[in-house]
Amino acid sequence: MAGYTPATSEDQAAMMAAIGIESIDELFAQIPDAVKLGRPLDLEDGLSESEVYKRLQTLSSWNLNTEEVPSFLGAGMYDHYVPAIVDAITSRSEFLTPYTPYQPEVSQGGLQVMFEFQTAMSELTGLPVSNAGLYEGPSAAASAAYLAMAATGRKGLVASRGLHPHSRETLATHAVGFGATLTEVPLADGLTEAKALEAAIGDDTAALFLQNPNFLGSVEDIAALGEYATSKGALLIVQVDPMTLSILKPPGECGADIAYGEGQPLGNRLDFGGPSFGFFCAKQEHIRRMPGRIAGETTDLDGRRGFVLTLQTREQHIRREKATSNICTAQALNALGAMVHLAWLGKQGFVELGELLARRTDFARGQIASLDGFELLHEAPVVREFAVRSRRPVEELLHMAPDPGDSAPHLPVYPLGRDYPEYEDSFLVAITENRSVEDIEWLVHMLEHGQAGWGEHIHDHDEDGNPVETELVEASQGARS
Amino acid sequence: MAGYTPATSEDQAAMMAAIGIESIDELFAQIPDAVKLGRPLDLEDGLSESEVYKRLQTLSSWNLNTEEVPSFLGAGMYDHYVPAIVDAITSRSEFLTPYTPYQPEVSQGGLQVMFEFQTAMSELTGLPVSNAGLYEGPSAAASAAYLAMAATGRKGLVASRGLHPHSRETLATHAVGFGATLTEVPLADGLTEAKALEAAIGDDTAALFLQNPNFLGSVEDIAALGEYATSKGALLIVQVDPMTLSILKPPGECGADIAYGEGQPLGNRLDFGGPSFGFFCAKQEHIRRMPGRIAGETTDLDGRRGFVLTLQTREQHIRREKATSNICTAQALNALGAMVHLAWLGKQGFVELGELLARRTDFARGQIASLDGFELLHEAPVVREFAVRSRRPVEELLHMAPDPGDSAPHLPVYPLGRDYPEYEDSFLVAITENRSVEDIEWLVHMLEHGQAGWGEHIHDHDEDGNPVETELVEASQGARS
Amino acid sequence: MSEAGTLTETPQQADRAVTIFEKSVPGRRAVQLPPAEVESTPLDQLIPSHLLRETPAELPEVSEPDIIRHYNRISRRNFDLDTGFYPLGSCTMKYNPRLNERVAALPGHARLHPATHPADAQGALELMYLLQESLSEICGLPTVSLQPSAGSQGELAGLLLTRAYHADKGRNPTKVLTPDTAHGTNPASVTMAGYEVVKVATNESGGVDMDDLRSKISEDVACLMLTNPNTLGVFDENIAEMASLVHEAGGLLYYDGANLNAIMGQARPGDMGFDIVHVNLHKSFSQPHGGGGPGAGPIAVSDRVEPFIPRPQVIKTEREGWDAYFDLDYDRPKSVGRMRGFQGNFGVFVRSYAYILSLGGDGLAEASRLAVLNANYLKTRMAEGRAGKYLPVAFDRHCMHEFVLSGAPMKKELGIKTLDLAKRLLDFGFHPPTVYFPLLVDEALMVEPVETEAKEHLDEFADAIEKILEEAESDPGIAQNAPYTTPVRRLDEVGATRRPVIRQPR
Amino acid sequence: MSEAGTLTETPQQADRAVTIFEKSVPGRRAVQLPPAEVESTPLDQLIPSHLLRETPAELPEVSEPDIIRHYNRISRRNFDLDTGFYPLGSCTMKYNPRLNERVAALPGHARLHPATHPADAQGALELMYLLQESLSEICGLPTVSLQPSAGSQGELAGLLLTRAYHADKGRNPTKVLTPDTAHGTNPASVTMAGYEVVKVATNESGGVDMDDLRSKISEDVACLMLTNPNTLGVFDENIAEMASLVHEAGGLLYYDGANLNAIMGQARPGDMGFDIVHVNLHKSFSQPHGGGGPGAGPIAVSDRVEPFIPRPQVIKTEREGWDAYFDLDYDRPKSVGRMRGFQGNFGVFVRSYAYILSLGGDGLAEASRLAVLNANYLKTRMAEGRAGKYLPVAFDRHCMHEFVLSGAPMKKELGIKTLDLAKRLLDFGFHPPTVYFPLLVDEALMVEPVETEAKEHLDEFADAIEKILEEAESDPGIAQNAPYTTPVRRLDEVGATRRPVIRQPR
Ligand SMILES: Cc1ncc(COP(=O)(O)O)c(C=O)c1O
Ligand SMILES: Cc1ncc(COP(=O)(O)O)c(C=O)c1O
Repeated sequence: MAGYTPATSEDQAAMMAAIGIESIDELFAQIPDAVKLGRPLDLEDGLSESEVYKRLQTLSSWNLNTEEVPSFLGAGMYDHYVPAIVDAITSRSEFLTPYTPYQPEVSQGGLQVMFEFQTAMSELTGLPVSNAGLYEGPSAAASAAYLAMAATGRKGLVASRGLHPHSRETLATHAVGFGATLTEVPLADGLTEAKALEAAIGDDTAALFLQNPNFLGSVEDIAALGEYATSKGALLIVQVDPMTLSILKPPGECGADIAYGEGQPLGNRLDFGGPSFGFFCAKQEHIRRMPGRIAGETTDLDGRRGFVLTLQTREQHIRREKATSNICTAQALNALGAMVHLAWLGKQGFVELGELLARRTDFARGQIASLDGFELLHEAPVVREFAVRSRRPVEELLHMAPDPGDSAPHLPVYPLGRDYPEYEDSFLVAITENRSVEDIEWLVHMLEHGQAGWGEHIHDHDEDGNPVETELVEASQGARS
Repeated sequence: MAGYTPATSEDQAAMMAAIGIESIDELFAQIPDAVKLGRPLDLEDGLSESEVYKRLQTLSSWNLNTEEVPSFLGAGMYDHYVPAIVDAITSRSEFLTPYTPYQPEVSQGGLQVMFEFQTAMSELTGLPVSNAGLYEGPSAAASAAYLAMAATGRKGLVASRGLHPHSRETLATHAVGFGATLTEVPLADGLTEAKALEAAIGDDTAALFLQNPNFLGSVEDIAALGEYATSKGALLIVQVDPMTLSILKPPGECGADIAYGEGQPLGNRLDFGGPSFGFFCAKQEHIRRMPGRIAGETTDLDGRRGFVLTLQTREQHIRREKATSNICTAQALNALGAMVHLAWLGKQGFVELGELLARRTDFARGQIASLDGFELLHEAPVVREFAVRSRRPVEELLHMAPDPGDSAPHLPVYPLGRDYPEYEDSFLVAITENRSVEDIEWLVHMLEHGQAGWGEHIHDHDEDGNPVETELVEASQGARS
Repeated sequence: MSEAGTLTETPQQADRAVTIFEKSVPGRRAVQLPPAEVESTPLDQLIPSHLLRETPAELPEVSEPDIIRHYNRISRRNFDLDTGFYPLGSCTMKYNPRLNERVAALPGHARLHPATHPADAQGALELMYLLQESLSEICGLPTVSLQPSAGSQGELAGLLLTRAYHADKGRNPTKVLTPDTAHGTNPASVTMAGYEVVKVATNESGGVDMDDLRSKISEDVACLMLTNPNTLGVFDENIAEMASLVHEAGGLLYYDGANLNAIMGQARPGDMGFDIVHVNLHKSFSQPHGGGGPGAGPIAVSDRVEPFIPRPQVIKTEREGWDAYFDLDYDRPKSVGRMRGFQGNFGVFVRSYAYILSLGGDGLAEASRLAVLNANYLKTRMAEGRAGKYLPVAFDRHCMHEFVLSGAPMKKELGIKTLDLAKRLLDFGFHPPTVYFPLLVDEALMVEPVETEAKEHLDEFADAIEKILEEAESDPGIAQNAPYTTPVRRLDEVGATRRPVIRQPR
Repeated sequence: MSEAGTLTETPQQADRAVTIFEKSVPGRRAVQLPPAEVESTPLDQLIPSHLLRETPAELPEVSEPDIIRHYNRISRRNFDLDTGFYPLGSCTMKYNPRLNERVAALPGHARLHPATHPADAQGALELMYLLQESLSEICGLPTVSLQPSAGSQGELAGLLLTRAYHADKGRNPTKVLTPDTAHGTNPASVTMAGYEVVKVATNESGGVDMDDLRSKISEDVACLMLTNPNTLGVFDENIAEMASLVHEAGGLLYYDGANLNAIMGQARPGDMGFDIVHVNLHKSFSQPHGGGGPGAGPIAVSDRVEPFIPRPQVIKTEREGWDAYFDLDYDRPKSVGRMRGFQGNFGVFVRSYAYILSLGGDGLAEASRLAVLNANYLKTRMAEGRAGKYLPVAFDRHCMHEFVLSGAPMKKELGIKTLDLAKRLLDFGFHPPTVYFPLLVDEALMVEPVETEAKEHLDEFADAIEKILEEAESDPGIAQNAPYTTPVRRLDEVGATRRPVIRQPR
């Protein structure tokens, strides 16, 4: 057992004497015997720090991480470069170990970060109100629906099929609790079908959910798509990839009531999907219906500037069953990572990064579109992700071995089949600044091999076994000088 | 170029205007044209952070590190487990980025650490005086020689051949500058030869250098060996492995005037040999001849306890050519790592670790000694490292492939041939708490294979190529459950 | 800064808050991006210009050294767990081992994409599976879903499972019973799950009032949500009876596991009859609180609830050529669906699994025993001297891992409120306990000292309380105007709400 | 702590120093070791008992939470570069990029044993080779040895090379010339190399007095050690002449590269005629200073000195089956031998090489230009107002990367010494410049603002000086008794030396 507990046997004896007990068991007497465990937990005994490290290091080595192989996986989480200062700052005890800033006099660091974060997200989305963060993207969709229902008194939710499948599924899960109905609007040529959309909206529509760029990577015309819904009194809610807000028109300028999204691309590592954070911005009129924490500026009794958690009457600890959300512990540290990353990118760098993504993506898209056996799933404009259709079945294409029984790794692109049976023959390719042109060329090369069935081409290059892995390693590590 | 410099072009213009210049070039006018470079440096242009990371990550992946393969390398630096709190503490800006505590009022953190470190090293060595650290082990030997010459007014240095070859070579390098002579005393049966030692000591002997455990891992009888030297007025100087001071009699109880050593085993990662730190402890009478920084306790003008750099009149910035050492920047951060590690081990854990090392080492030694083709180079008692003689030439034994032309990795043990031509057929094996019994069994197995020439045995286990690497990986990662 | 040698404010007070946006200087920058390496096509040739942003977001323009200075400096305006005692009740502010941060940062964890093919993420899936198994054993319930992002999401998930469970039986009860001591997230979650909250009263020994409970149980009750030990730090001895009452009426039992730290290895919610449990990995299982997250709120459930758990679920399967193959199971037809994206807060799972491995079964049990010992010791200390007089314990019996004091006598006799006491504690270098919760106790002060605190710290805390009360006897103004030494003093919260300034003006 | 609402001392002042040893409680512990897994043979059966320790070392007995609290807490008693402006002259306190920490921590670097077979350490050896090549280009000298551990060890190495060079020619000169402005390590190193120090005077513009130099040059001079720009921040224009004078007399030229930050990409010591240069990687090349190390002091040398450099040396060779093979060359018969163990401070090399890659040739040149611009700007600001009156610059000309002020008028007219000014600066949140060095300047204040500092910080610093001098005009006592707001106030250094307490008593 690790040395995290300081009580020596003398300490324990002294404490027991003070309490007036002979054994710690007496304190547990209030637990009826019938429900006492009465045996040790069936878990291993505690290990030393070096053993735990070794065991988890070993487990981790069985995962194919993005340092080992260039990954083109996206679908809402992206392998951006997280600058070293993010770790340096988020790992400080002062940020890492306190809880929610209930005592503002000794929490000014965390509260100021929230205030700065709110400012940054408000800038990105073009909406005046931001909270200090939610859990992550899809559950923020549920929060938005809850707000919309309360704001409109209506129960209908309409969502584009271009909305992230996880968001749609999360909405559906929550809709049961909210007593809401969820209607889906189909896609055509990679974009939300405007006609079908209008048809789906009715007098009981609380909100229209769009995503930009949508799940297939396409840039939607949010303003045009949203107009009808808002004219019918529904809220326009847009899920956005924050990184693309560097160059795309912000939802606040497209008539959106609410913009939310998955924050991972900003300063958060992939972590197999979490923890990251969700962000949530809205028009001024929704400020007292916002979910989550909000920091506000104020002054102390000597007149010094300071920050506090504000508008707390929305929250569960005050309002209980009438709260605007049940959220309590959220993702403050992850939001800090985002704020540091955004400060590091800065006003200019953020735009440059958006441009870089758009251009490299255009390059990659062009390269892959020209390959035999591949074609674009749609021609809509994209920023950093696009969909490709393959002649060869996707699962075979991606499993980098001639025989499906081999334990070869899989080409890291996102197959669409599970989420969109109608696009079972397609996959998504995502680009970040970490994916160099050399990496893209490697992908092109691998796709060519894959289309050809992995077999022969590979043996052209190497004759003594396991050649794909060799190529993987080479590609990820660069040629030896 | 990275964003480490904040001056915008407006800033630059404003600064130039204030100075009264039109171009920064004017400031460089004081450099005669004849010595101006007049061309760009022939280095690449600056890279982005992600590119630098990728490039160095790639380079680093070409090194066989101790997480990939169990390493039995020692020879003064050991793969101990460095607890995570060491990194957490040493990476704090407050410790990482200041310089030497010249302004004690704002350096109490660093100064207190030095004071604590001095206490810990004094405890380990059993000597009352410790400095705050030197560069590393072997150069501390030179510092000790300099002190001894000043203290005795003599010029002869005598060193056991059991003293680390790097220390002996460093002493020899410095002896030229010091105007000293260096005499070596041979080993017999793994221990310093007492007779030869007495013969080597004369009236001009300033110091006798011993090492414990010596380079072959043997525990020497320092008190017995040192007696004659001290009776002749020489200083007894002992290089020690600080980890073994958990169980070995401290040099201060063996009559040593000075104990110094390489500090890496305490809280410092391997780092391919540095940075680590050297420690240096001495008897009270040598306090004003000590090299390096020393922190002392004092009070401030309101009576608060505080710490300062003390006895500075020994140092170069005060005494210049009469200083007791030329050291300035040393290894404060590394000494902090050691202090944290020692606090983590604590009074009990430190002893337990020493015992664990001795017992596991005894086990490994026994296992290897019983293998065909191997025998112990000596039978002297050891703590954590021992020497083995091999029938098969060592370079062939360690190169884990049947053919010397193959680019297979090498078995991580330390061949003695370069440092001790007389032990060309031998190598050292070092044990730490990171080397489990499973690792030791792997080593035994590998040595068996190696002795057999790597060929057949291996093909017994695996028929489709590169089998040694497979085994390496398995051994380092544990069997898949 | 001092004027002429006298201190008027502390250095931190003198250093007024300036935001990173206010430090912006046009043209400054930190990032250098890699070259695009491709043609510089004008953006509007790639994306129609009416869909493009016209003016850039006003992000800060600062250099990298400025960034690190800014955040390091403001970080020191936080009190944190590594600074001192943090007995925030209901929050289990236990030590956050740095080992856990180390293993979470391994590239095989940190740089693993959530959509990686399961065959290429076996280590991660196995880790999740092992954590599921461990939590299952600790909770005494057969199945664990790791998906929920925090306690409150675990609650909502649990209530949606409850709904699905009843619906599957063709039932549609509308009420959820919760004691009046419940944490605010409980009723909020109940509403979000479309249920109606029905409060149950607390009896004189701090447990559920059984008569009141009995009177409220009916076929229309979907479940009883309970925290046990509850927020008063009291273990409800009637738990078995409650369980059978609720079960008999067709309802489920939900266990809010925020207080699991009291009973690990001692008793298990499953054995008490609960059907659904959420566990706060950021409480009992040492995930750092991060200034308000991240955390995770896995749920453990009984067999009858199992069909409804969120998907995907990590499962262990057999596959040719593999010792064992771990997979994500989406094929769960009765599942409530997703509570969130991907597989949950994996980084939190790594830390908590490392913690479980470090402590082991024996260590977890010991941790709970010491948490309870510490709480009872501090409670004993608080019964002495002035604290005993002005701050009586709300329910005078052995407590579990925490206890609640009432500041009502203090307020009445000394004129200082619990809030004043809390603020004055800041000057003594302590984080105050939770205040004004549970609502049931007048001027409540909820103290949870956790097992990672040494006896000295408990004594120092008790001494500080004594000192503050002593001060207050002669001058209540001291506490009423506290704190004095913090980076800022008491803040105008009312003003902040009235005229909300929640972002930097442009 | 405040008594009744008035501040008597700052929170940090109130928090008196307690060592980790004083926090020890018998029986406490942090570590749990892995099981030995082998027989528990009594120790004295393995090692004779008279060689064993009788009583354990009195290390602290503390829990892990106590350790992190202790060191976090005392860390905040340091002023650091990430807290604020740190214009410590001669120390080049430039920003320490965290990228460098990240790459140094990669397991391929951090967990690489120094005795790893070169074939299994090709990445590390190549990195060292590339750093050698880069420093060679920056210094304008063909060969680089990375071995020395810091500047002073570089100096000693250089002087031992000088000795070996002369010996190889059958010469045995005994003197080393150093200007009176030289850093203390220079004369100390000279003595340790067995040479005699001969001081050379400084002329009225801050350079070497050429007449004095000429008078001291002889066959008995082994070398001239020079810092250029020197510690006054002045570039010596006569460098070419000096070089030829010394070379003609058979001597070598040694360049103390502590001030290289002024001239990277502008001029190169090799081109100035120097034979040996040491470079402080912890100054110009961004290695963090660590509270007094680690650093590294590689040396670059001319061809005539090359045969004598320390061994082993990293070399690039050809080998069948390898694109290039990097090796450690021990076969250097004329080498002076080793200055230290293994291959040098590799972790520092990684950081500095990352820095060089990040800035590139263009960025290094720009860094020097901006360092010089910053220094001249701050010098200009210091010539204004009261600073101009009381703190004149020692040599009034454009400076390079730093400049030296004299506090003599301030002392005379205001009665406050440079030390007082420095201490009062602490109250304003600045680390003071280097004080009382170089010795040549009365009441010296040596200011090096570095390129990573923004103009605002320079202005704030100048304003603070102005404010302090203004205060002192009306009340010199303020500065004389400063600081007031630091964790401790002025310390009794004399007492500390007189009765040294240099370890915790048992
Ligand atoms: C008793 C209780 N229940 C529920 C919660 C909610 O958990 P979370 O903050 O993780 O959502 C908390 C803690 O905040 C709690 O103390
Ligand atoms: C001019 C000068 N020379 C030499 C040194 C010595 O360098 P180091 O401290 O690395 O030994 C320093 C710095 O301390 C210096 O400023």
